[in-house]
This record gives sequence, structure tokens and C-alpha cells, in this order.
Amino acid sequence: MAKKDKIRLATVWLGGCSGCHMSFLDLDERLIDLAEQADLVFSPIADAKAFPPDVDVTLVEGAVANIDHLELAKQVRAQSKIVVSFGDCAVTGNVTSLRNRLDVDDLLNRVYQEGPGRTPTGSDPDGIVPALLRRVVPLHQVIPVDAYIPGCPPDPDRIWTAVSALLAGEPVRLEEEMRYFG
Amino acid sequence: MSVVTLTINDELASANSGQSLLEVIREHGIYIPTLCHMDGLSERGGCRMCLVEVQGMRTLQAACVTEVAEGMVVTTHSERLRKYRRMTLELIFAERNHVCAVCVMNGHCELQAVAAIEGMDHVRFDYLHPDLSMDISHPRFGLDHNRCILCTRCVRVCDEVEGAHTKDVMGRGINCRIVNDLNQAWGSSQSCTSCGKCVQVCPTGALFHKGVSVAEMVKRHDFLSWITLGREKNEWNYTGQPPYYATERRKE
Amino acid sequence: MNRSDLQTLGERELAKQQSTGCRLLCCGSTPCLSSGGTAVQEVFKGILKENKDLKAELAVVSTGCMGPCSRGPLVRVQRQGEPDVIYEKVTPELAQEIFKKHVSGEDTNQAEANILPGDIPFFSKQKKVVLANSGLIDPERLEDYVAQGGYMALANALREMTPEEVCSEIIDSGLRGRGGAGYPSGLKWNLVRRAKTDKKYVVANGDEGDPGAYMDRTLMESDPHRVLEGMAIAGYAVGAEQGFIYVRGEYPIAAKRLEKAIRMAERRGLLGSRVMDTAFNFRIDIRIGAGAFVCGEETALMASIMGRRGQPIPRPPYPAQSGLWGYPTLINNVETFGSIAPIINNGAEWFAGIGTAKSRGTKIFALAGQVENTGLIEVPMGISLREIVFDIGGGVPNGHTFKAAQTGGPSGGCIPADYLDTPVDYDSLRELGSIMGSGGLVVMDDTTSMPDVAKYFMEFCMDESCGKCVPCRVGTVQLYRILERVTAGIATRNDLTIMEELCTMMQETSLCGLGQSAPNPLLSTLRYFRHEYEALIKDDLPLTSDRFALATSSVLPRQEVS
Amino acid sequence: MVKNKSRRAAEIEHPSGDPRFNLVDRTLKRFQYQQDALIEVLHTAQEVFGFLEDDLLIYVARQLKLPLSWVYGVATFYHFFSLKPQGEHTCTVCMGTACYVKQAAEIVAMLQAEFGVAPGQTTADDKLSVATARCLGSCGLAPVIVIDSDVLGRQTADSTLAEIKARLSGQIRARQLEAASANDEVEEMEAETL
Repeated sequence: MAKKDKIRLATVWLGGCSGCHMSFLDLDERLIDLAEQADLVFSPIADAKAFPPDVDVTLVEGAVANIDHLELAKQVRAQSKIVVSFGDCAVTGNVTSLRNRLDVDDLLNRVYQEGPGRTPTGSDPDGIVPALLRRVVPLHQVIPVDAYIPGCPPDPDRIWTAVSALLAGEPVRLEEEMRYFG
Repeated sequence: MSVVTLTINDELASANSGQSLLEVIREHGIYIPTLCHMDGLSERGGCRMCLVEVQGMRTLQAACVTEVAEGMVVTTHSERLRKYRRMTLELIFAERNHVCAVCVMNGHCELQAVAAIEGMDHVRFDYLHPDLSMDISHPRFGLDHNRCILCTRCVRVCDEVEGAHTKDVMGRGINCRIVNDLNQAWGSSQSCTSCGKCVQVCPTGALFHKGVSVAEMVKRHDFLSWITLGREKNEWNYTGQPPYYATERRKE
Repeated sequence: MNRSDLQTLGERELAKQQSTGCRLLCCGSTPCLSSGGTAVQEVFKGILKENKDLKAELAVVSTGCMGPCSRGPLVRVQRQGEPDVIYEKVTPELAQEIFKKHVSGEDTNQAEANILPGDIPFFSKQKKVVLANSGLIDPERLEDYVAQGGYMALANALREMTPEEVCSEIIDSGLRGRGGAGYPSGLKWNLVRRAKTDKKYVVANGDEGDPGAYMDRTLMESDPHRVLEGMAIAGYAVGAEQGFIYVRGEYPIAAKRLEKAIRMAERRGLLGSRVMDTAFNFRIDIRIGAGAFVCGEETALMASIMGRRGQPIPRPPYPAQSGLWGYPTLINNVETFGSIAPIINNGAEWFAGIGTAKSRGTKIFALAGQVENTGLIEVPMGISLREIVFDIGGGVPNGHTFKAAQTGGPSGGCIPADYLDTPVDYDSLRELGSIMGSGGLVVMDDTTSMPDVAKYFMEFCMDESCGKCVPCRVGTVQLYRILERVTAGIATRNDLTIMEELCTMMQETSLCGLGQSAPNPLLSTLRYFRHEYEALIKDDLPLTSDRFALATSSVLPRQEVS
Repeated sequence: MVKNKSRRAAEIEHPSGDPRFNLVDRTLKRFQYQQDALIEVLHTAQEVFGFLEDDLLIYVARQLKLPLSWVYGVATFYHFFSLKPQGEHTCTVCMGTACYVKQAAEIVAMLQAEFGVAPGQTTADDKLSVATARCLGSCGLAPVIVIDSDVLGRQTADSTLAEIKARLSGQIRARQLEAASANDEVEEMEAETL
């Protein structure tokens, strides 16, 4: 019997603290099972520069907070079969969106102009620092999302439940105790 | 008191006339979510979580404010009702800044639990992110408007049980807010007796004890029914029962 | 004062009016006064002051609304034995001419061009029942009302009918609530009548909040005694001794006139204790609203009368079972009360003969917007929208074409040109996704953008939501924001889906009528003018789009008031 | 009873001795200090004082024996009540449907551009307050504005601006004729009926 093609898995890190990725690594020995079934084709913990084509499943951590995130999100959607909002920031905006009650320019001025350090050029895209969006939004407000894994971070059991369902080609169904935000 | 017979989810049920539909539904072991209802307080009918279908009624009825009647045919968990409950929760989550991860009530919050139970896994509406303040002028308690869902349990407990009526709702529509006295700092309120009942009945992290950090605020959900019914039931020692949403084995 | 005293008073007043050679009736309602009517009245009064000898043969009367408000200021000349002449757009100079022609008898034709013919469709297609006296009597004089047969219905009801008979008369007439929902009034009356409590209340809802509607204001200002009489008859029929009129805070003149009318009626023994020397007591008090649209909802209105925040409470129990201070309360719109006296006077059969099978009688509409003749009209139910807009209203001006008629205000919908021949009654309008409403009818021409109209009404509902229930408090804000994106051209198809889903959800889950009907204008424009929404929607927005830059826009809860 | 009465009398005197409180007291008495009359009392208070300051709300709450937060909740629920002082002149733009379809929004935009005040705000020099209304019931004259209680129909942004400028510079004083003359008539007729 010919060996079944491995699933092409990607994880993406947008506006978040990488806690979801840490929790992902906490899958521990289950990572070995995962590696047998899937190839990690793009991830902050893998060395790939560009988001590859024909990805089967992409887990997206973090909210959409700047122009780069927006662009990457669109690329992810175009090149993945299934996109999963991975963790509270991607699902709700969470901590990343706490800045939404403030004006972006005020925020930048306070942090960079009034505080110590070099002076950047505000929120205008200057090609070096990606411009901030006026408001941080959850992933599904920018691209269609297929499944949601809440949690800050989602604990490894939650991640495993979701990922193993995806590997088996089934829809993600989290039990009630795995659906809590926070 | 006469007995009435009604049908709930295709099963016959009996109840005393004058009972609320919510009470009867819960007596029969059927889980139905609520946010503004609290045993021991007057009903408000504002959160719309306990809406049920009653045959022959044009509109959906809030079970908490509907009296049982002979021959009533009630459905508590149709697809339509589930969907509306999820949408209501989405609206609540979008209204203010409910960031569970950094909330004092994380893990003990009624809103968070109800959302998980009802399967509200993401919010399709715009998060409004209003710029709301926090009042920590009271020596023992804090009020965080960001977490408030305007269930008015605090207003009712302050008026109906404590009798101080320190709290009320100001403004209207999306600008409604809980106020102390003349919209003044809680600490400067002369009517507040610092009894802390409002803190115990608040379903979310809007009212909390000062000094607690993320996930540390645990409320005594059955506190109110204990103090209001204690004399009747001769229960003088508070034992502490787990909150309703965590105890009921859910039959839908 | 008993029935025969009343008759004498009426006859005396009528004789006095008839002996006056010429009566100059000047419209004294707000639209005419603010377009120069005050100056016109000054001219006539000045003339009267200078010529004291004219007092016997000339009377200058400030009346209520005459109808065609856009043509104001209006003056009606009544001469014994001659048909009335109505002048439009009267200026102080023209007033002098009118005086010269009709009183001094000079041969002048200066004002001829301003004569409004009495046989134009604006007048001939109308049927005045509730507004019968409006524009003909001085609303501030009880005698004027009595001369037109006023308070006779109350006298007859008290003397010849039992409360039960009054209720069945109203049931037989087929009168339905004029506030918008169209619940059969007689059934409501009967419900309150049957309740066995020591206290009951009658409430007139004059909290007319729909933008573009001013029927109730006009009725209260032009013929306040008619409303009082209707309420007194209701009080007798249901067994109440206390009535309240809840007048919108924006209507100080209406409140003042009603207050004066109550005082005069009490002085004459037509209200108060022992009404018309019978055992029936009935007091009426006025309550002034304070600017809250939701107080038009009956439970919120009662909360407001009791001095509380105007937040609705879930029904049942209905006010007819448990209303003000827990007692059975009859709440009707002032226009409904305005229809009572004619029904008692002319009989249920007469009233039922007007209108259609399910919607009897007449309805007052405030015709406004892009239409030639704006103003107040009263038409028999069942008249077609086309007749109202094109015959009575005179069509759309400035070479534009008719696009839609909006009825029912923020709870109603827009009816497109295809349905112009629909009869105007409760059920047909509901089928079209609109409602009869309290009677606002705004005509829109082809320059109007429908998503913009929907946005306007949604903003209204958002501002007026009381904040008690979640679907209305937050749902209106969400819908408004989506509409804001639609009109700015940065909405996606997904937005449209969410919008429709939210509309249905709000209709079914909101606590009171405001939230349940708030999506109506949006849904009806989506139904008939979907292409306008589709044209504004973009499926692939560029990265630089405002949608992302301003992913959420200006509508934030306002900064805290403090 | 007598004892009660004297205590009430003592309460009636507001410590400031401001005679305007007497007018509020008159309404309180007319409604026999019933709690249900709160809105009526607030109407009077606002009429007399122009706006509802905290001190006034406290006074009303004490007199009616209502909780402070209750009074505050009611006062902020209704748009008629203002907790902030109003400008010397007020301009209210009707935003009813009829006025809206006849471009009333342009007038609001003009006011914002010209004077820098949005509806509900007062200029920094306290000269002009701008508000919008939910239909003044003069739809035949759309668009309608009310300046210092004078109703002006068929307005445009330009005509509104001219009117406001004239009033701010004191060229036109509030007309209020109709109100005054209507009052006279009431009195006249009263005399007649008597």
C-alpha cells in the first residue's frame, strides 16, 4: 500500500503573544504522533520565509492588528483549505484589542514620541514598520474562518482534540468545557 | 393553590398556578440559561436568554416573567431558540470589553459559562470597544463598567434586599450605565452600606472585591437565596452550593 | 349642567355665530403661525380694534388646523348665505384686501389669485369625521365645540346607555386602535369594563413620536374637547373615574389648550364630580412627556406617568389587566378617543359603513416629504395610496418621479410605486411589510437613496432604545454600523447576511414593540430596493480600504455623561 | 398632623434662600409630594433653573423621599432634561423624516462646520447650544428649525446661518409673539367665560 500523503499543516503568528504556540508545543509526546501524519510547512517555529501554496490546515494565532497581518491573513486564506482561529486573540481580539478604546495616533505618540527612544513616523506606512490598523479585529472579520479554538491560551487537550479531528478530515467539535474563553 | 398541567418539550409536567414558567422548567431538570434572573430578586425579563416557544403565542416568551397556565405547550430548545440565544450572547460580548483572559472572574463567570454552554464560539458583530471607566473609590469593592452586562441584579438587590437603593441605571440605550447615587464615586456615596450583596450577585467581573487578581474572584452565587430563604428553611449555616449552571445535569 | 342646559348653550352660541355677518377664520396652528400667520391675525385684530362698531357683524377667530399646511397661512371667510372662501399664502397686505372685499364690500380682486378652490381633490377626496371641527372652531372655546353638537354624545351615553351598551356600540363599529397596531378598541374596553377592582384608569396616548407624524398634535390643538369627551365616554363605559392624557413634551401648545379645555369643562360640570348631574365622576389630568419615543409604548408610557424611567415591562399582563399602579387601565391613542363621539352620535352602523370590511372608519394622515400638497388629511380607510399621493397630495413636484411612500415611521416600511393601488388599511399595509402606524406618510422621490433612509430610521431607533433588553440595545447599534458601511460603500456580502439575520432575531426576541419593529424599515427597503444595496456592496475590498483602516467607525457609545 | 406639617415647612426652605426654589415647591405641593410626580417636578425645576444641577436633584430627591440614584436615572433617561447649562441662544434642527428628506442634515453639518458644535453641545463661549429634535410636527414646512423658541420653516443652511448670526449679534431678539399673544387670548377668554 502506498504511503498516504502527509497533511500539509501551517501555523501563523499574527498579533498575539505566542502563548498559543507555546501551548501547541505543550502537546508533548503527541507532537510525535502529529509529525507522523503532518508536515509543518510554515510556522514561527519552522524556518520558512514565505507562506507556501496548497496548505491543508492553517492555525492562526493572534488578532489582525497591522497591515502585514492583513496581507498575510489574505494569503493564508487564498492558499489554505481550512483556516482555524487559534486562541482568543484570533477569535475575539482579546488582549491585543485592548488598545481599541484608544486612538492609534495618541497611542504611538505616547509610546514613541513622549517616551524614550527613536522617533518613528506614526501610523503611515513607511515600508519599515508596518502601519497599525485603526482598530484591532478578530480574524473572521477579515477572512472567512472554518473553525474556532478559544482559550488564552487553549490548553493542549483542546488543541489536540481540534487538530486530531482536522487530521481525520472531520469538522472541529469541542466539548462544552473546551469552549471557554479565557 | 390549584395545580395546572402543561407540556414541556413533549413531556407532561405539573405545576402550582402562579409559578413562573422558568421555575417549573428548572424543577423538571431542564437546563435553561439566564443572566438577569436571580432567585430572591424580582424578575426583569431583559436578557432574553430564557426565551421559550409557547404554542399559540405570537411572540417568544421570556420564561422568567411568564406564568404557567393550564394546557400550555412549551418548547425550550428548538434550533431557532438556540440560535437566538447564541446571537444574544454575541451581542452582549460585542457591547463592552469582555476580555476573559484578564478578568478577575475568569473561570467563575456566568457569562463566560453560558457562552460555552450555548456554544457561542465567536462573535460576528463589531466589537464596540467603548471607553469605559472603572470605579475603585470604594474601600472594599470595585466597579468595572467594561464587564457590566446591565442585568441590574445589583440595582435590584440594593433596593429590594438591602433597601439602600444606592445603585440605579442612568441614560438609555447603548449609553445605559450603572450609577451610584448621583453618578458619583462609589466611595463617596452616603447611601451605600458597604454590605457587598451587589458584588455577590453580579454575574460577571463588573463588581468585585478589591485585591483580587485575574481569575481570583469567586462569588457566592447562592448567597442571596440563603439569606432570603434561610429563616424559612431554618438554614443558619452557609454551606455554599455550586452555581446553577455547574450543578444541573442538563436535559434539553 | 345637564343635557338641556347643554342644548341651550349650543343653540345660543350657534345663533350668535349666525347673526355675525362675516367670520374670518385664521388658522392658528403651528405651521401657519410660523409661516407668517401671526402677522395676518394681527392685521385682522388691528382692524377690529380700530372699528369697534364692526363687532356685531365681524368676528375674527383663531382656529385649529385647516389641512393644507404647505399653503399656509390660511384664512377662511364665512359669510351667511354664501359658500366659504379659503385663501392660501396670505400676507398682511392680502389680509387688508380680504377685509376690503368681504367686509367693506369694496370691489377688489387683488386676493383672487390666492383663493384655494373648495372642490380640488385635496378637499373632495377627504372625509372628515375626527377632524370635522378642525379649522372651523376656536379650540380654546368650549361654546364653539358645543355649538357643533359637542358633549351631546357624552350626555346621551350617560342618560340612555348602560356601560355595556357603550362597549358593544364600540365593538359593533369595528373601530381599531389608531396608534398603529390596530387592536379592536371595543374588545379592550370590554376587558377593562369586566375587571372587578375598585379603581380603574383611562389613558390617552398623545406621545406621538414618529418623525413625520403630527396628527395627534393637531387633534389636541384643534379640537381638544373632542378628545376629552371621548375619554369621558370611555371612563363611563369601563367604570373609571380618573383619566390621564400623556402629551409629548414637544407639544406645549397642545398641553396648554388641553389644560384650558379641562378647566372649562370642569367649570361647566362636563367633567369632574357628578358629570352632567349624574352619579358619574371623571377627572382628567395631563402628564407631559420628557422626550422619549419609547414612551409611546403603553407599558413604558405608564411607567412614565408614574414618574419612572420609561422602560417597557413584558406583557402579559396587559394594561387592561394590570396597568397604572396595578389597576386595570384602558390605553388608547388620542385619535381613537377622537372617533368615539361621532360613533355614539351617529351609531355604530354609520361608522362601520365607512372604510373596508376589516378596517372601518377614517384615518388621519400627515402627508409630508416630496409631494406638492403637504398637510393633514383625513381619508376613509381603503382609499388607494395613489389617490392619497397623486390626487390629494398633487403628485411629486419638480419633475421628479414617485419612488416610495413611507408609512408607520421607524416601525413601518417603504411602499414602492408598484403597490400604489393597494388599499390603505391595517392588513394590506402589514402584508406589504409596513404598518398603518399612527399616520405619518412621507413621500420620497427618485432622488432618495433607500439604504440612506434605512440608516436614518435605524439611527432613530438606536437613539430611542431604552436599553432594557439586549437585542434592541445592542442590535440597533450593530445594524446602524452595518448600514453606515453600506452607505459608505465598504460593506461586504457577509455584512448583508448578518444584517438580515439580526433583523429577524430582533423582531422575534426584543422585549417591546420598539425593538420588534425597529428592523421593519430596513427589511422593507431590502425587499423592494435590494438592488440599491447590492450596488453598494463590494466583495473584494482593497487592502487600503477604509473598511480595515476604520474597521469600526464612528458609532461608539458616547462618552460618559457626568 | 401638626407636628408633621411643621417639619415639612422646615424642609421647604432651601438653605440657599434662592427664591427660585419656591416655584419648585409650588409644583411639589400641587402634587402633594407624591413620588409619582417626579417628572412633573423635574419639568418645573428645569424650567426655573435652566438645567438640573446636582444640588437641585438632591433637593428634589429629598422632598419626594426618593433615592438619589433613582432621580438621577430618571433625569438622564429623558432627553428633555439637561444636566448641563445651556447657551444663551439655542438652535434646534428638526430631524424628522420630512425634514430629513429635505436635507436638514446639511443644516446640522453647517452648524458643526461654522460653530464647531455638534448636536447636544454648546459653544465654548456659552453663546450657542445646538440640538436636534425628533420631529416638531411642522412637516409641511420642512426643514424646520427652532431658534430661541421661534419656529422657522423652509430653512436652508445659508438662511439658518444668517438668522443665527443676526441673533448672536443682537440684531434680532426672540420673537415669541405667538406664545405671548396666545397667552393673552387665554386670559381674555377666561374673563369672558367667567
